[in-house]
Amino acid sequence: MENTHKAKKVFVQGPISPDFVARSIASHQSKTGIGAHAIFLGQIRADQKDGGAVTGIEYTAYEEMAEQTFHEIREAAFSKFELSCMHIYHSLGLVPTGEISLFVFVSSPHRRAAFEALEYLVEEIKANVPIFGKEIMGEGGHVWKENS
Amino acid sequence: MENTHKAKKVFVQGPISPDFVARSIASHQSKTGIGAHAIFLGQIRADQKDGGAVTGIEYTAYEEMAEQTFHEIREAAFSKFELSCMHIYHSLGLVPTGEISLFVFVSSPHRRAAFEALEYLVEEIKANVPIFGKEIMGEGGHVWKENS
Amino acid sequence: MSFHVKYYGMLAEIAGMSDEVWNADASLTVGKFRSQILERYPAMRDKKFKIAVNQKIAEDFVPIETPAEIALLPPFAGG
Amino acid sequence: MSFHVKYYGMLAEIAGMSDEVWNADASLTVGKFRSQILERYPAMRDKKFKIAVNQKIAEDFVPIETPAEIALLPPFAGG
Repeated sequence: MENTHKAKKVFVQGPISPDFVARSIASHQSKTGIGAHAIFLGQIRADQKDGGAVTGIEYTAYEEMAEQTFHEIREAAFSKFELSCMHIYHSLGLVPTGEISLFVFVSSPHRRAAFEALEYLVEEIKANVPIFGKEIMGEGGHVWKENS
Repeated sequence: MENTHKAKKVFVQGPISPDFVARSIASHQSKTGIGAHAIFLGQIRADQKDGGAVTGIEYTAYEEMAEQTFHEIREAAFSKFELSCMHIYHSLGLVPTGEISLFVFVSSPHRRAAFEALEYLVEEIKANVPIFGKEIMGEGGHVWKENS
Repeated sequence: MSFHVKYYGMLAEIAGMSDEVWNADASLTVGKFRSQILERYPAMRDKKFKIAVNQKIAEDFVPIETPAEIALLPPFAGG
Repeated sequence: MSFHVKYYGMLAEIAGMSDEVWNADASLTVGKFRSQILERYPAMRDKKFKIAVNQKIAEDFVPIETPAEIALLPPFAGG
């Protein structure tokens, strides 16, 4: 378990690539106390709206408050679950349909903690981090996304 | 949602690489009904045993029965959860410490189905698929692994 | 007194700007500030939003004391 | 009658082989077969294992009818 949890940079510009996910996984292979990784990836759907199919989401955030909230969520997860590692990345700017905007990655000696932490983190992020999403339609319109 | 679920090859020789995981993710970016991917990776721990630290696990399986059991587990998951895609890969042969032996990958329009299916699949695989693991110690000894 | 107000998402669209300086009487609460906002931007009346004071979501009874950074936050959409 | 028996994991170590042909009287059940196995390989007595008949885990009352593929399965370790 990490003893100090540095405030890490969460936001990245544009989509999160599968290669970035692969490099994150590979960087944990030297941590031989880890037995289970659990990963969540949020991908942009081509939902049908009044203005046509969604072609992407433009993300903005109240960045200072969001980074602070991410930090608090991380600290809470480290205290609730037996975790070896935890990484969260979220896109800002335009993420086209089919691409990834959220990458949550937890590692633990055992699977149960990894499952529970993954769900906890995703739910907390969706409910409490001030991130805003403008769903762009092909015809030029947009609607503001709202998490349920 | 897939209508026919082909019996897919689950077993791979040796460790599952992070690049393989990345290619699997990338191949889903054209499926624009997907909103959530959930991934589980089992990684080999360097547990301390009487004979020293584990340096790897040698996997064998009753392959015909295992493939059939994987197929039944997949079908059950497709009927229980609203899934767009599901992939399971498991290693045979030697997987060194720090490397990945199990890769479970589910995709859904919405996160809840992805979380639930991921846990379901991992628990079913660990409990019901006839796979055997010989934990190899540095000094040359071994112990047989048993899932809890 | 005066303080800084930030608008996000659809609220920035309605305000037509992403931030401005707000001038008000002393002894303002979050609730009173909300009323002033809705008066200046009537189109915000049918929008859900939370108000953060110095990066913390604040209930209506919370007093606003300068210096303060106030943010109007529409529904969250992370993920 | 005779049928094929497969050993896996630690049971293959104890048997010293991964499979063999088993000769038995007719009207054998899984439970009777288990007794025969433990008689031939006493070191298996303190091992947990399940018996699969034609790739299905079978309870002791299940009859074995040829042709049959019998497998001795030690605790599972996938993952």
